[in-house]
Amino acid sequence: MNKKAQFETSHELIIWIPRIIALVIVAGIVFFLITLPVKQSFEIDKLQETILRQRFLYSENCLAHNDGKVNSGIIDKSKFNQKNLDKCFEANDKIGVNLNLITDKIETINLNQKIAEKLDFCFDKKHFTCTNYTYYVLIQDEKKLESGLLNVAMIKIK
Amino acid sequence: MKKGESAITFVFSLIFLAIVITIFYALFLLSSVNKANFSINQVSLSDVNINLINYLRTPLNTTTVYDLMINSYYNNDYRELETLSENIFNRVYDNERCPLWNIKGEINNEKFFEFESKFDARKYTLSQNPRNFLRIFTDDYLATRSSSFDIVFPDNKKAKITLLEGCVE
Amino acid sequence: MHKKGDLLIEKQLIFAFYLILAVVVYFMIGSIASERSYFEDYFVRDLGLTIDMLHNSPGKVSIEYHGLSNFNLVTKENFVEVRSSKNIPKIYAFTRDKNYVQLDYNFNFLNDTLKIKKDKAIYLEMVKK
Amino acid sequence: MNKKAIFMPLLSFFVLIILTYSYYELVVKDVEDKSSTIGLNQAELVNAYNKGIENEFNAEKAVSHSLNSAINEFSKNGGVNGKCNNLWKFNSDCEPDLEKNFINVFTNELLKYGYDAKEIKINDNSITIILNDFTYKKELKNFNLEYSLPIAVRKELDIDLNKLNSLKDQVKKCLEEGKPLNTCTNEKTEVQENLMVFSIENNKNILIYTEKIETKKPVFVFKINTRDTGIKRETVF
Repeated sequence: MNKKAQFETSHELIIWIPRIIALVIVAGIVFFLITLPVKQSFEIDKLQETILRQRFLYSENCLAHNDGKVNSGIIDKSKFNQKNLDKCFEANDKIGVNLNLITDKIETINLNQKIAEKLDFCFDKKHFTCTNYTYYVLIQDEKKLESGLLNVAMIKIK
Repeated sequence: MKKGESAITFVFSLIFLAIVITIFYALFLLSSVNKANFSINQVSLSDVNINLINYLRTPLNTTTVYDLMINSYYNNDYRELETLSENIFNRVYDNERCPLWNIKGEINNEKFFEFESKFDARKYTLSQNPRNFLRIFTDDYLATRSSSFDIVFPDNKKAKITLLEGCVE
Repeated sequence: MHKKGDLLIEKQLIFAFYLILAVVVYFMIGSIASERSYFEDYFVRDLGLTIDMLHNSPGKVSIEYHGLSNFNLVTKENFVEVRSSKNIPKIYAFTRDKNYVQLDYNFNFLNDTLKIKKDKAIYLEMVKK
Repeated sequence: MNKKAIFMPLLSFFVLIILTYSYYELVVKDVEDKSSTIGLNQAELVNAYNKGIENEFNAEKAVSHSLNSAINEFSKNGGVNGKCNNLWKFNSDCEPDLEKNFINVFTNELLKYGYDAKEIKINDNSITIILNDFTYKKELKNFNLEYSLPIAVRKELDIDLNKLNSLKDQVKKCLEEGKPLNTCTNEKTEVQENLMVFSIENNKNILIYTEKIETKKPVFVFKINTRDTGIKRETVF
């Protein structure tokens, strides 16, 4: 009789082990699924960067040319300098910007240099949020209006 | 027979669980990605707007691309406009990151010109609809954004000019 | 008889286990859902993004946030802070344009309306209900 | 020993219930939840900016087209009301008040594009048009937005109003002093019975869009009935 009881106990174990394993795995997956919407809806860094990069083109304090009215998208060449951009875009210690104004030559300005230098680490999506966009712009240089590109690369430490 | 029945139940339960979890994984992922992307998409349409308005304002000797567009429409000859549009947009959208651009003009919903990049659709998943189910299976999908302007044409006509861009996200 | 008895107990144990699990999961989901919709978390972000967006405006803007529950709003230098009695304060750092007059406000909202105007500068104003 | 296995089926059923409930709670019901609306207010704001830019661009183009049409019409009428049949008669309905008449013709052309000018000023051969502000209003759940953008357009005139005005002054002076008209200006003139016909070619091209594009330098033609000039002193020649 004792052998039979031992046999039954080990048989019970054989049945319950896979069940417990299945339960643990399923519980883990369910918990992961539930937290997905939560993580995403607090992720506003990309939205913030999209809004911030547009300031360079929409705001007359930044680059927008003003001839009595604000011409969003037309860059006043005299405004593309470090001093003016640092003033109109006071980046906090988490955000860095790299601006490239491309005509027949390339002019580069970095805002918050310390952070802008980390743009090479944008592959690390866990710690950095990066955005990059190239605008087709018109550049007003005294009397002359020429076309060019403005690339805005932005990085934010999460 | 009973022992067999217990194993079958176990396997069938696992199969059922796998199906349920996969479906809800897709649902949860799509819902969370769509919401955040929807507002980013809306705000980033403004970037396309800047490219479109500057395309129309691009200077051409004493006139602009807008004037060339009108002349092309009245003369029904779009060759110069096409060449110019390609020069501009192939420069703005580098083939690597943004392989797709398309610009078209419509008057009273009738297209009067359309130009686009030399784009191989088979290489990318086009996610026109943010709820595109395929998005969860491919890392590399093409996020398309488009923006339109209803602009004044002579004789008080209105032309809808639409610029669409497709960039790898 | 004895074997039938064991089976019954096991079934009851399994049912009890699932019942307890159900209650635990129910409250867990409820807390996730409610924790996420804390007003401060939403409002500080939305207001901060709006202030960033106002800096882009070529024209004049007038905005109203109404139906705001009880909280304290502070704006200073380059951040917005929203604090309600029961929770820790939430902060959003916006990107300042130093051409504009610095924002320096401290409001206590009791279901009032927040008015924001942008013309040559950005102004905030609390409108009592 | 062999039992009816209920643990796993129950687990599957239990997981289905949980996931359905959490999907409802965290996603479906989340739609009313505020955190999911972050970004929508800002999207509305940027939409307002872009509508403003579009309106500003269109206003500028509408002004250009209206100016071309107005110059064409104004020149065809000889700078006076269309009913005057190009006949200048001072101190009458056909008084050659060139600026006022040009603004009237231009305003009518601009209205065809749906733009109502608040103020129009011409000086130094350029025209400044101040239109009604572009406004954009939107009311969302707890977020109201009002956006306004002043619209003003300034353009060089492709017709030399200064020159025409000085010609008018010469003609008027001539008539007041009783001198023969054709001795007072060096513009091309032609006599038709008692009418003196002046025709001045515009120095700039304008584009006229009808079925096709017409590039032309409109000729400004006006006549003076030397027996009914509207000036008291009359000349005999």
